[in-house]
Amino acid sequence: MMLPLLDTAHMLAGGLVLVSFMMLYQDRLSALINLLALHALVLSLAVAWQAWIQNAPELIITAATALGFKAIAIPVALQRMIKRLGIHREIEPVVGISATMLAGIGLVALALVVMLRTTASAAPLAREDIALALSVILLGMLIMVTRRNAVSQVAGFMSLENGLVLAATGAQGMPLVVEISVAFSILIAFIVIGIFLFRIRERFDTVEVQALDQFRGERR
Amino acid sequence: MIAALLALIGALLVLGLAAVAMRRSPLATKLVYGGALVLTLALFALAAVALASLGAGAREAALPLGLPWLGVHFRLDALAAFFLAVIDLAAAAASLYALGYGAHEPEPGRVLPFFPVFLAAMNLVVLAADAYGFLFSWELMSLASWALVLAQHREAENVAAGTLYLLMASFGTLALLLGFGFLAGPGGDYSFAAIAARRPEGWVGALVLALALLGAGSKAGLVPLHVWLPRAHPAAPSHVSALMSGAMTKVAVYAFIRIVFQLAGPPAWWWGLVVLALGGASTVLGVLHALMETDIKRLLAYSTIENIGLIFASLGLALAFRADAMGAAAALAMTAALFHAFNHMLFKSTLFFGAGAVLTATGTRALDRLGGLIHRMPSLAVPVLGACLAIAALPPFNGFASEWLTFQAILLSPDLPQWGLKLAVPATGTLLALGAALAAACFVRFYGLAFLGRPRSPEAAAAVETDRASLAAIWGLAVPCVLAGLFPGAVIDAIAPAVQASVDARMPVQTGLPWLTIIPVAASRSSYNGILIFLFITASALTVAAAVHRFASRAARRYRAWDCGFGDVGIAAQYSAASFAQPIRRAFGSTIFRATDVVEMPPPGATAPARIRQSRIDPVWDGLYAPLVGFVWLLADRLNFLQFLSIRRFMSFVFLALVFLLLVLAVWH
Amino acid sequence: MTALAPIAMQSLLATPALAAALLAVLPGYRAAARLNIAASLLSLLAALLLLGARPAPSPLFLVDDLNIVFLVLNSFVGLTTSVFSASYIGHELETGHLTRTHLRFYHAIYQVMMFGMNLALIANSIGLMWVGVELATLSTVVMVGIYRTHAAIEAAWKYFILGSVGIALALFGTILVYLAARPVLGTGVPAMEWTLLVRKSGALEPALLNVAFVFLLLGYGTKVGLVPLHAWLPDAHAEGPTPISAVLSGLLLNVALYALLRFKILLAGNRGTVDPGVLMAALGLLSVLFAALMLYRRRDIKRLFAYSSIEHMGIIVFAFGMGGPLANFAGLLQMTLHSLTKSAIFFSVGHTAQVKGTQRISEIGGLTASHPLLGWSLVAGVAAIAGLPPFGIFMSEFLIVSTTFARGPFLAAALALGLLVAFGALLTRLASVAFGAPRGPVGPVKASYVPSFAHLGLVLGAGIYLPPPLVAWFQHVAVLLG
Amino acid sequence: MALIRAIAIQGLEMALVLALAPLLTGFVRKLKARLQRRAGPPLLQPYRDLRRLLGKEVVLADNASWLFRSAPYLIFATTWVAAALVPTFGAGLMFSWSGDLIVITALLGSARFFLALAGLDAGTSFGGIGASREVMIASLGEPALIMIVFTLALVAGSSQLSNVALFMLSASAGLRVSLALALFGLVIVALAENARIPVDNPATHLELTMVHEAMVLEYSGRHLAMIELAAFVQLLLYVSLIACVFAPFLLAPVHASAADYALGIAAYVGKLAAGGALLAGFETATAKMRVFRLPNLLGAALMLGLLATLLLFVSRTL
Repeated sequence: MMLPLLDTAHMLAGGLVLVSFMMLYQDRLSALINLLALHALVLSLAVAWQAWIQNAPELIITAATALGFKAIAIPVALQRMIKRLGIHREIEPVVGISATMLAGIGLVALALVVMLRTTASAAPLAREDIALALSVILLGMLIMVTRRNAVSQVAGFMSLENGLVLAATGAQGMPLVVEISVAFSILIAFIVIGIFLFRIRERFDTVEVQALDQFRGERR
Repeated sequence: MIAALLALIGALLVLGLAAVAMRRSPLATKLVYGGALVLTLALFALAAVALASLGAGAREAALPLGLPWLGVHFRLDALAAFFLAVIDLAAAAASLYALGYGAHEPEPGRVLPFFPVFLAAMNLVVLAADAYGFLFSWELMSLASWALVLAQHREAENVAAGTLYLLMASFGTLALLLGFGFLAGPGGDYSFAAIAARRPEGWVGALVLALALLGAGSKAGLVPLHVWLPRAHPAAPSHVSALMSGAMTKVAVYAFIRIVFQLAGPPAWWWGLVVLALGGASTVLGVLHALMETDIKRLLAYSTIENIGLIFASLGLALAFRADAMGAAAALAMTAALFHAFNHMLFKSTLFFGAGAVLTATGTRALDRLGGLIHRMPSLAVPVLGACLAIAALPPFNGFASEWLTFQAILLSPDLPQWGLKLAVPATGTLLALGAALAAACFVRFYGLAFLGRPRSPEAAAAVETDRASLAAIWGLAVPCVLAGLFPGAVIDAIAPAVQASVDARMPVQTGLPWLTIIPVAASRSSYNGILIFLFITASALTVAAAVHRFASRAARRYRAWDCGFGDVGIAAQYSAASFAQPIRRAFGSTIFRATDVVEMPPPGATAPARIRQSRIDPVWDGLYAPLVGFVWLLADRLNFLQFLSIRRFMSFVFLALVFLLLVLAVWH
Repeated sequence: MTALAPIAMQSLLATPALAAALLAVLPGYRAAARLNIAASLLSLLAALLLLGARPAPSPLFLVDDLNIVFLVLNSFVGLTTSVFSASYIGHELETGHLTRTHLRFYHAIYQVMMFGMNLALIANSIGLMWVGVELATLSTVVMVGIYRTHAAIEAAWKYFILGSVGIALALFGTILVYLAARPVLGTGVPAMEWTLLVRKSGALEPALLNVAFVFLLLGYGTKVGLVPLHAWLPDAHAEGPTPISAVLSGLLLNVALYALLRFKILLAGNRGTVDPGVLMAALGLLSVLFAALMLYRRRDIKRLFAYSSIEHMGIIVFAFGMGGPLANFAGLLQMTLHSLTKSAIFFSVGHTAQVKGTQRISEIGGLTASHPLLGWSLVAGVAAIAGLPPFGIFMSEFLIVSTTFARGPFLAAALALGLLVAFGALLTRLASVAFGAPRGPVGPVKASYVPSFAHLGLVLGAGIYLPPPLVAWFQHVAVLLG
Repeated sequence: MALIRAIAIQGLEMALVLALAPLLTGFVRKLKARLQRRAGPPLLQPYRDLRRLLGKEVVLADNASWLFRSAPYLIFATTWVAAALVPTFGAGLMFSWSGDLIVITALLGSARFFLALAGLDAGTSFGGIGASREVMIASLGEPALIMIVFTLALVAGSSQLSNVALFMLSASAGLRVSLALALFGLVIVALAENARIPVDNPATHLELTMVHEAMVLEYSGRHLAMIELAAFVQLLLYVSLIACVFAPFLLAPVHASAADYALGIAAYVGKLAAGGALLAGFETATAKMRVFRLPNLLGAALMLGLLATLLLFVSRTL
């Protein structure tokens, strides 16, 4: 294959990492959701690009789901939800922004080191992509770990899933079963999360995970 | 023969299941104990025959149970036969006793199913010839006895005792398990034959010795692993207490002999030193506790610790002599150990039976509420007195015979080459002598307060003689105490094959000697003749008594006790358990047990009674166990917050674990 | 017979799927419960059929020595639990802890869960296996939250979040394995076929496999409940309905562990990789010690036994980590017997909690006096779980400790210490729950004892005699595990 | 023939012991009295006391059991048999083979056991005092005695008293530190076991100080006589024990002629007199101890015994 094609793929994957960093930085809830949409958008582009260069049309489906569900449907729903719950106020990360950013950089470095260990026998493209995907996943987890608010944790989780999709599509010719399962899992995830948020709404007026934590079985 | 043994043991297990089936029926007690009596008698007979007939040979058998590729191996050699005989004699007596005593059981459903299983497990331990079968039966024995300890589970302290007991038991099992694992190696050939063939060398053997001491010692009640024993043994019904003290501790002794003398390879000289030290410590600590104890069953349990110490001291001697290839001396020491194990089974079971009878007759176990039972329970008082004389190691009873052998073995110690042993053995001898003297004091106190004097409580005054079956069992064990004391030579020769099997040497044959004298080493060194001593004492006592009655006055008159002219100042003026022990408390207790007496003297003119409050501690418990338990709970408290973290924290654990493993990968190579 | 094999295999998937569909529309919980039992019985029969004859492995499905044991065990425990759950749920409805609307999908989801587990077990494609495990997990999430109390929702939420993180990690691991396999086995389905992977494992890219295993270990390890990934487990056990606790401890943990084992075998075939055993042994030991200490401060009886499950999973993973034919054999045995015993314990605990009206240990007491059958079955269960003879776990723990001691004395000593500490905690609790004067209500209990006694009977039998075929499988698998 | 002779000699020994025991006590009392400038009772007073006591009727406490009545005879018989094991004037008497030093110790122990039980039987406070103090003293005295036995046995290579005596008689014994220590310890134990000053005062009935007397307080008539006689025999036993071990000269060897035995008896009487004199002198010179200081004294004896044994190893191995 010609290099520029690969470079485009790289660019998109790198863009995904970049958005992850922005999410890591962003601490306003609604803005965070917008970034989540952007994240999904970049992802769908990347997937589409892969579909083209691998001329694997089925990947278009994945790209479409990413675009439709993650870039549009879910952000909209989330925005509505936080409106309804009345929490667009400032949400502070648990640890300072700068510290989080540093940690994020460290994670990306780690991902690269671990992945570039692999011999080049795997196609270079795949290798680089996997490294970037791994960074996205780690960053997603970092977001989940450093945020208190359930919605922002959901956002982190979804960026993590995006990383997965990136990896899956980067792995050429991976049977469709995987993409379907990813989409499936995301769907399940969203539905169940929705159920939970709804129930939680029933019980108490906040989605703070900490509020949930008050009801632990053994506290006297 | 071994097939028959196994069949009988199987029958015992079936009996346990049957007991579950018919727990409702009123006949259950009679049926179960009757069945157990018959079966254990048969087992005893077989074991005795085996001991007499086997010699150096052995019978083997294997069943396709347990570990699939190994099966369960059984081996009956003289050593096993001896211990089988000991166990099953005690078991038969206990079953007979329980035929009467069991009627007083409030909840027989909690005793009947486990009693036969307990007996069967003890037998299986002795027969097992592979690590799996051994530990399986060993732990089963613990489990069954634990259930029996919990028979009266409504007393909180019984439950606590049971918990402590089972915990210590499984600690011991784990120790033995590690030991066997080490002996068997990663290949896992667990049969004793294979292990013995490996002949472990050097520090492997040492490690196994340590683990065997932990495992067998925790079951036998060796200091410092004894803390559970005085709690658990008394908690069980008396016939079970008798079995636990009389038989189960012997199973532990057997395990120690089997592992250390046969599987752990050639002993180093200092092994004996360790065992001697532990034995001596157990002897003195145990009997001192017993001296200060006021609960009769707990007192007996503590004295069990003393006797176990005595046995282990002899075993230590045997180890030392064996390490230095002094076969005859090793045989002497081992004979002393086995002989005393047999004796202790006899008199300790008798005493526990007696304690049980007293308990049912008076409803109390407190020495301070007993007294004068010799008048109300005459036919119980006699055998118990005999057992007391025996356990106090007084001639011509059996306890003296075995202790005398131990002393003879100690007198051989100068021939040991190592300095440490040269000095340690006589020192241990001092401890043993001290233990013997204190034991005499202890049982003067026991008998004098419980059976002599005037009743200290209305219950004791109203006590009535116990039932026939119990008496039969008690006499049935007390008489052998005397016989074994009068004819020690016969016993020594009977257990000679077991000694041969354990130390590859035996004492010279005794039965041929003139006047039934026993000569452990050489006539010029020492000799003892129980029957002659006995005859002379009785003869002279009778003649003198007859002469006095014939030629001097025979008049006798009953009158109020003289008591130095004070007249009758009331029953409370009698010496109590505490006051009797007080001089010895002052002499020993204040240092070892930090025993303290707090006297509350009301001001002059006040009508309040003066009180004395006494307290003592078990140094081992306060120094070792309490800190350990405290540490575990502290850790548990410190870690408990990990149950209450927020989801985010838990997720960060996952995250950190992931990052950590990735880092490991990054730096790997 | 062999002709039946494929049908049996398909029915293993079809039965629960159809049953789930039916149950979703079927009104009335009695009929549902009966249908539930019937379906479970059918899948048990199918599994038993597979014992006799196995179909040839297809790219998607596989029945071999390793998973046949799990299949039978799973469907058996599934059946007994469905029996137990019928009586349990009945009682919950009477006492009004649950309403019919809550129960609407209970049985359907139960079958979905069974479907997921069966799928994970018979899958030959590692992707399919992943789907199965996740399906089972997510279906249990719903079950855990069914009581809709604060605690229940919180537990389910925790379970869901941590579980889905686990999902993600496991999936990434799977992708990496595929990546490693693709150059060797070619693009597409074959690169995910476990049988092929194992055959070619030597040729795969070691560094990729390393990273893959890390992710798989953490991903599936979350489901296994290894420390520090265990957080969801105690609460999910404690707050969910007891049948689900039984299924979680008895089945789901095993299925996740099964997945882990598959990949351990894969790595074992490759020279260049890190030794997966080290990681597993370390995590296992950590879990044992941690769980042992956590047992002491528990006040909720179900949470207590949940931590005991963590401890036992630790023991099993430790055994597999140490490796060697004996330790692996012991690990398999321990896994089988633990799921039988622990579910039996949960059966007793469930009825106890129902009759006493509480899960607080401090409010339950003297059970052997007030409810002898419940009490003694609980005592027997705890004795079994603590590895006391004559129960079978004694054998497996005997093998694990003794075989590892000769190789790693300190590891084995640490393990033994953990066992002892855990036993101390369990024993103290058991003593206060089962003995002493009865505490709490002493009214009669409407309980089904058949399941728990069946389980305990099997465990007891295993302690005394193991049937040769079972031993043969275990030994073969043990060799396979290396 | 030889058997009959052996039996005859053994009988003679036992008779002699029985006959001399009261005399020894009387001698000690007389001597003490003289040393204290008193006239003192006549030498034969103990015999008279015994006769008078034997003649009197027995007054039993209401609560006394059969044990109380049979104890005196058992105590006497046990002590007497123990004394018969000690080679007084001749070694190797036929009966001496049926027991060694350890047996002698244990026999005295069983005598004490019955005495203590008898003290508790009447259910009075004084019996208790006596019994508990007696066992406390014994609990230290007995091990001390055992350690001394060890020392002697190790020196002589036998715990058989006749052999010990013969060994001491032989030149090979020589002088040893450990023997001196053993002698010292043995004396202390002897004082304690015979209830002599400083451990106990045989002459007092002062409640708080008495030990032995408190136990036998309830005894009267023939029973008391038996117990007194046993006490006499015990004193004699200890004196002759010390004599035959540490002053074995003129002891008749095994299978000796009549002349040797005559000589031996004469020497034995002399030794007894010397022992009695020493005892009287010592008792006059010292004062009674407080009961609770006794452990220190007896502990000292025990330590001496142990030290003697250990030193023996040193001297043996060096």
